[in-house]
Amino acid sequence: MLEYKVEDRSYEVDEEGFLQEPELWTEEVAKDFALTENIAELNEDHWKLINFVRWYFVQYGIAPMVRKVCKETGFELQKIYEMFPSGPAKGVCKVAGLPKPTGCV
Amino acid sequence: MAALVAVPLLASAAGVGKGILLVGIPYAAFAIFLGGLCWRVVGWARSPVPFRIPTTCGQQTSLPWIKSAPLDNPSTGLGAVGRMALEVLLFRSLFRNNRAEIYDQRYVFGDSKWLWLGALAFHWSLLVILLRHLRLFVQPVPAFVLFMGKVDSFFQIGAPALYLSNVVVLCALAYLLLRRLWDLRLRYISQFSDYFALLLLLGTALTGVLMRYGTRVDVVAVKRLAIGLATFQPVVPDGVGIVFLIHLLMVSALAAYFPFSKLVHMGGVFLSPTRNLANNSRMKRHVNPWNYPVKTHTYAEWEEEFRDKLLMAEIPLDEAKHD
Amino acid sequence: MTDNRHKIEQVPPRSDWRDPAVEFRKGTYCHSAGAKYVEALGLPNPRDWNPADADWKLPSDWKEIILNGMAERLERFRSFKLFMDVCVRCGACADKCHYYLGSNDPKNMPMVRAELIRSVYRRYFTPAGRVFGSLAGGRELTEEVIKEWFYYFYQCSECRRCSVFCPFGIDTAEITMIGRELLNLLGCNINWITKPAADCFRVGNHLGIQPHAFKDSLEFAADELEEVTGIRVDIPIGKKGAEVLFVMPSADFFATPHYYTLLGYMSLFHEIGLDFTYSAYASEGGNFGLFTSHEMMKRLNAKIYDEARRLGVKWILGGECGHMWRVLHQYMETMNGPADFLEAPVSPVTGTRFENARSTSMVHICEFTADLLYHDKITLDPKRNDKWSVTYHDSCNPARGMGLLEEPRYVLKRACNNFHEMPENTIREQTFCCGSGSGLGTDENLEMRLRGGFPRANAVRHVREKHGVNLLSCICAIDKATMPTLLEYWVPGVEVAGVHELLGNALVMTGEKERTTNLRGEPLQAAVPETSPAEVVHG
Amino acid sequence: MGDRPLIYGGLCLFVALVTFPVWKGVAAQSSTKGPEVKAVVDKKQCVAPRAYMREAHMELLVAWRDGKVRRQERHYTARDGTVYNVSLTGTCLTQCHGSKEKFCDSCHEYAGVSAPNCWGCHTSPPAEPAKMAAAAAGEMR
Repeated sequence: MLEYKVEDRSYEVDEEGFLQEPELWTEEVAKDFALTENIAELNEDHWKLINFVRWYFVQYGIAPMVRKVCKETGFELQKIYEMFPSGPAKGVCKVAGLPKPTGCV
Repeated sequence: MAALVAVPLLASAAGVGKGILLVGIPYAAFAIFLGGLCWRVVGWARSPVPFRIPTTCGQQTSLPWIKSAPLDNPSTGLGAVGRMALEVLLFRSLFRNNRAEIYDQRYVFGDSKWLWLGALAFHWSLLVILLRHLRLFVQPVPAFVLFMGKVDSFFQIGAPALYLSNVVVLCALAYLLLRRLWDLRLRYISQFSDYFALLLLLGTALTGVLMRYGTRVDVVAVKRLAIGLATFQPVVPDGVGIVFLIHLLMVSALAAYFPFSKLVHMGGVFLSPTRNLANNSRMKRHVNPWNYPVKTHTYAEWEEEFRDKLLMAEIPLDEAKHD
Repeated sequence: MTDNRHKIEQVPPRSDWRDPAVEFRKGTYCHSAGAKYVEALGLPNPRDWNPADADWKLPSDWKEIILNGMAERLERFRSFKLFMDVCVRCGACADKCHYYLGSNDPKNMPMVRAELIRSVYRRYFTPAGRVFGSLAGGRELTEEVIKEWFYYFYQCSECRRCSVFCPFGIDTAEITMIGRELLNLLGCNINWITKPAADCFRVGNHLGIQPHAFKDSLEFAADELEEVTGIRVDIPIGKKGAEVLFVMPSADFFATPHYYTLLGYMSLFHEIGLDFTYSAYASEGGNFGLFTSHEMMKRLNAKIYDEARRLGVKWILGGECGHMWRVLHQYMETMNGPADFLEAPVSPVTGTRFENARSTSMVHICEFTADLLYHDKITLDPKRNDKWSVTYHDSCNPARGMGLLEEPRYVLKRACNNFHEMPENTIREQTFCCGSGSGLGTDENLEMRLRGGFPRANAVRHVREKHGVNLLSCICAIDKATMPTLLEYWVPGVEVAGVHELLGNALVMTGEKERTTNLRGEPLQAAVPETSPAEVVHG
Repeated sequence: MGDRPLIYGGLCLFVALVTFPVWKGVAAQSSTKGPEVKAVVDKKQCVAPRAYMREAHMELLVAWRDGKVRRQERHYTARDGTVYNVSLTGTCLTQCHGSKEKFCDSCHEYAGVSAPNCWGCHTSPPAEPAKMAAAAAGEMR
């Protein structure tokens, strides 16, 4: 089992650095994981995205459709890539503590 | 006194040795060839073709107004026979060959028909040569064999007249050998057996040619030997010569090596499931003889697991299960 | 990104292929499957391990397992047995593999890939190999060989291109499939395949989208479609007695640009008034079982017929997906048939009986739509696609495992005004893989994906320069997922779309409002008309 | 499997074809004796040793033809010093071997050696020696 350590905190992660147990997610976790995406500080827009994705995940057990993320948050896909360079399916999900979507995506 | 005993002994030993070389080895080799080949083909046949997996190399048969490719993607058994005929007789797939070359950081695909030509030339001339050899095994010589010899020596160059198939087979074999040595990719993948087979074939062809145009051989003696072998009344004629012996031993080695080497592709090509099946997978059910039940996640189990979510989303549940 | 592009060179191979040593270099291999997914599918030897580690935690009797596994498969698959025996190493396949062309790694030449397992076959299963060993091309089975297999059998996308050129039809896909089955016996799976397979098994689709999320996604799509067209389409899920069950890859209701293809299907079905239903249980057409084992393929595929039977539909319609169609066309009925509870498919609009699918009762959406267009049952306005200069990428599986070549082209040529083919040796049965097929489309494998996709991108670059192509259309979900990255890297400025997205754009729907945007919500015309670079290049 | 009869049928056909000489030979009761060839005139010595003549007579005949037609070489001196008139019909056939049918053809037909183009110009001499000589004389002219 791999570990991701920030200061004195440590998280169990998979090989791509996704949180192993999404239930353990907190806002602090988001801040710590944002570092792995080269985001020094999460701003309001980041949080808007994270919170929506997190809310959807709690409702449906899965990340929302990319298209839905754009629509509900009002961000263009391009903008999301600017905020989270590895994109909605990877970057946002990682910071929001969701498992990585796999398949033909 | 010793000499009196030794000479006949040696002579008879030489006789026995000759018998082994000219009769024993060819018999053994041919028996291994036939037995081995049958064993291989039966071995393949025993493994079923569980799925219909033709590689489709053209448009499928679907809507009546769309032109399909009946030979590259046959949907009928007859079409599959046609595809196989093209494959076996004309090396259809090899004809598609092209060569990827890097040019200014991009690939260009040039025509590359040499391998096809070399392979086709080799196999066809080999067949002609084998059939021509029937003149040595059958008495009287069948008319088609004589005719073949006539056509093969059409240009009447020299005496005995030069067989074109001999020239072609030597050139083709030389090409096949040289490309293995020359092309670095091919040299990388070539194994001992690749060279061994080629060298055996080349040696056989060269000794054959040598006997015809160089060192000569007593054809009548050779034919007596051949007929003797074919009719199970072996004779060991005099005067067949060392070149003939080498030729015969190489052929025997080739025959015995055949079933245990890549040369069995001769039989295998007919059995290839990506080529000899019609692409009618959705028209006709294909049965897998070893199909066995597997563990699935049944609808009932699934509905049970996601009942709340289904209810929440108002997706109809299976009524039958409800009651 | 353009500065650090890989240089593609042809360097003659030097090493000896018999040496099994492999360096697991980052970017060229996939992560191992998480133990919980391996366990969820009931596959052997679930454990945490890493391909880059020295110790793979193989079971102690691993050698016996592999040899027994080989023996069993030699008896079950003539393809495997025959392909082990008949290769003459003529070399015709060498430069046909996109991974070899892109990586220059000689072990990616198809006959060498096969030789990796063939050498073990010779050593343990043939008389010549048992007696003469390496002289007869045999190789000892060691742990290093297992590692080598793992590296190279997950560097083959089972695209079958080599098989087109092989004089004996040797299909490396068959060998890779068996190779992966053997590796899976030891628990050497990759996560990008095993996790989707596990999700598909339990939840119904690769992404693990549960029924309520499935419905939410489809309803959201209907909302979006309404915004574009002014028409509200129905979302029938699990509707008993519908005429047709519609199955698509789950990426169509999750990822972009797949999603716009879904909008295309939705508009089409509404416009022709098709009596159909989606299914939340069989909510995946794709089948990562194909990349796992024949058994897993059957386990995952069973849902489609089971659901069709439960819902009492007459026949099944399948969406745009590559390997999904390999399974549906060549495996489904053999594995889970007979489909005697279904009828031979008949288009309710044109009355066309799909004779080619009369037994399996499953029709490809492109066949279905081409038939509608041929009979002029729908009206298209191709001008709506005028901002695109379109080319078509034949997805490997429908091209070489089915022969579906003309149908999508027929649809495209009716739906778009600007359509240009890529060079002859790179399309139809000779099409090049996207480089990410067969479950290899994962990020940690990016370098290999970009290398493997190079020949395809290369052909796209050709038509981009010659005809100003800015859209690559395709009918495969993996293409849609991975081609945008590939093209951004090699041919920036070319986007990716499904055939039915373009159809949906062009489709004139009864009662629709005047369209100002395409299905992507973008203006119908490009802001600045693009000049074709053809004028520069070809004068 | 359904295709096994087809495969085994094909295999049998192949074996039958490959063993064609066997069953053909057995059926025709072919003998291993080979052709019986006798010279008409009982001479002990040919123009060259017997073994050489068996394997390489065509070379000698071609050399004779070329020498005579192109260089007017009408005589051939054998190893033992005997001088022969260079003539297929006049010397070989008339003096020793009788006729094409009885001598040449017996082996040529046996071994399936398509007779070279000798007989495009030459004729096989008739049976009686007198006429043979006349024919030979005619040929020489």
